[in-house]
Amino acid sequence: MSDIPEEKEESLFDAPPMAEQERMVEAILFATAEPVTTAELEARMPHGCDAAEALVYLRKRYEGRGVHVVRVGDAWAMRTASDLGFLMQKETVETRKLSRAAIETLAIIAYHQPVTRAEIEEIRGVSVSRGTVDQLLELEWIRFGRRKMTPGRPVTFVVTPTFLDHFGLENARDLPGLKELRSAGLLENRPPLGVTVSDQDDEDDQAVEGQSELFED
Amino acid sequence: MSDIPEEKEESLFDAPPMAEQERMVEAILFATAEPVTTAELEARMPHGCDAAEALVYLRKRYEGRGVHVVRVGDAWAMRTASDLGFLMQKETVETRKLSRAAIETLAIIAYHQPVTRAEIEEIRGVSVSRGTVDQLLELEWIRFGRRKMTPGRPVTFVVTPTFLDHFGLENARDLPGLKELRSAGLLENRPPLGVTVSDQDDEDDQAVEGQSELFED
Amino acid sequence: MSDNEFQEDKLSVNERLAAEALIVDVEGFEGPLDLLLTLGRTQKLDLRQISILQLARQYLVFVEKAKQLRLELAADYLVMAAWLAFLKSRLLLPPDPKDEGPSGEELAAHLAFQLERLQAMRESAARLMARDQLGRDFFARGITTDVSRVRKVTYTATLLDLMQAYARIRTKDEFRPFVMDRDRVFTMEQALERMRGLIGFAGDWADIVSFLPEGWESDPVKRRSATAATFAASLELVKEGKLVIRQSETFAPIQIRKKDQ
Repeated sequence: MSDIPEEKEESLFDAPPMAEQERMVEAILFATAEPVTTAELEARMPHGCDAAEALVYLRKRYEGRGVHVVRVGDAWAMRTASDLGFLMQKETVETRKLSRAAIETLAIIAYHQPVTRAEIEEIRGVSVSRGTVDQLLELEWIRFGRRKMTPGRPVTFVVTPTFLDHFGLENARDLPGLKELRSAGLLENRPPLGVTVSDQDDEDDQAVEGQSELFED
Repeated sequence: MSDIPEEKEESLFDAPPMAEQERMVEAILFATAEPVTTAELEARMPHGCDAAEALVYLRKRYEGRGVHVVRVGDAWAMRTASDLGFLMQKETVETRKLSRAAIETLAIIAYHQPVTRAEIEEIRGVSVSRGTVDQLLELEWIRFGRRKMTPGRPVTFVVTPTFLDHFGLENARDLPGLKELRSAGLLENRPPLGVTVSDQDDEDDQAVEGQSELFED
Repeated sequence: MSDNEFQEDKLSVNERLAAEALIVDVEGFEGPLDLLLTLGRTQKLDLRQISILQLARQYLVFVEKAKQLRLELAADYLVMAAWLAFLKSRLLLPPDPKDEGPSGEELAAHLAFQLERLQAMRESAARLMARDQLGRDFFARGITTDVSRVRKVTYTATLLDLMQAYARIRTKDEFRPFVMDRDRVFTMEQALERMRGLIGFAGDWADIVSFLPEGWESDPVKRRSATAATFAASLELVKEGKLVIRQSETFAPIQIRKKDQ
């Protein structure tokens, strides 16, 4: 491109006022993951902007604030003030996905509570490791419920308000049943040959029954 | 823990001055992409801080800037001013285009929540495909709400804070045109005609207006 | 629908063109209400003042035309057509004092309400999508790793994970993609072997059902499997030139006979 049309453009469209340029630099630095050079800033801003000058004003504006405009090499970035680092400790909490064993155990407790360890094992078809239960207890997503009035009086597990809070539920009864999961597309597999529709309904009823015990009181 | 040591602590270490609290809120909100509730803010700040008050000052400070302090449900976040979106082409994430059915279903859930699948189908006049609900659940724009106290106790759908955040809404009451729709009676759940009288009575109880829960206060 | 032709004649050229355009687009409609709404718009009226009677006529004309053009209309459309025909008769005939159901006017008012509500939701959806959106018009912080000091591991899961896990457990018995229930499946190979032994006796036309293996006739699941396998095996034998197969009409018994050599 030759210089002539650009000059013409410059005279036609003046660069935005400096206050506006400052806002632009502020928004770009905020939203961009990497530090940004003044050249990159100007490439993204309207023609005729002076990013370096805008940066001077912006830096001044953030002086003494909780957030600073800092220079990183020949680029610029926004960072939290270093004296407030102690507030960021929670930010570095590393969240990991629950293991499949743990999420399945949790799901069974949520849908069938109050439920004993033996019952969980029967539903999952495998034994439940101590670590899995301990992890769920530690997360405060499950707690011990009342003992079952069956031989051995085994302890039961129930879900906690922390659990409801984490999963955005008002109560465990709001969990959708199998039929609803299926109609929401969360259950892709279809019943195979030999499973009649009435079998299916039985299963749904069971899930609801497990819950009703708990909530009747 | 008894109350006494806490009181002692409070008298020994006064809460930081409000200007300092404002810096702290600024740093935390700045460093966190997700909205943060005032409760979470205060849990991270020194004892005795008033995050709500600090937020009032902070919001004012960012008025008209390139970055704003916005409310999302009962949480707060920093977001770039939307008039500067044109600067951000580089940051824009290509989102999967929603189908017309998905967009309409989303709008119906937002305006009529809590709403059952049958009610959505009644409004649209066609059945809701599993893929549509699945997609909205995956985007975390909708979630299961509490069950309706009607025969069959169907699950309901409601919109999430992620939905509010995405569309820049403080809460579901700010949906565009909500008041007009309500006063025009278009959020009413009128039962279809031709049902028997006893059914009608049952359904009248259910004919609460959409969004009623939100307006209880 | 005796007044259809009369109705068609009354349509102006523009209306007729619009109706034809609609028919071409029939698959673009999301159900009968959507179609009614589009037809209603051609009345160029406020939805509150729409003539339901006229709308019902337009709809019925539309469905009739679609039938003439042999377009496949989903059952929903035909159900709505039947309902609108009923509504039309209610609106045109004097009310029967013995009839307790809702009056034609009430039914029409409800339909008008449904249309207005759908229209309102459409507009709301459009307004919602026109709003500034996160990640398109306004943006969250680009990085959130300013500080990294204390590392604490916590575990998380979403409601979706939870529900999917439960669904997985409760359906694990049904979800066995590679394990077929062999004892209830009659394979084509088995059927073919059986048929090869039997076709020598099939000199005359015989119902394919009579070739089902013993003990597979009563249980519906087993019968389905055996029938499918026997049919497939028959086709295979026809291909090999050993059998002739025939069926007089749809759903009539399928008959086979040994091919004359």
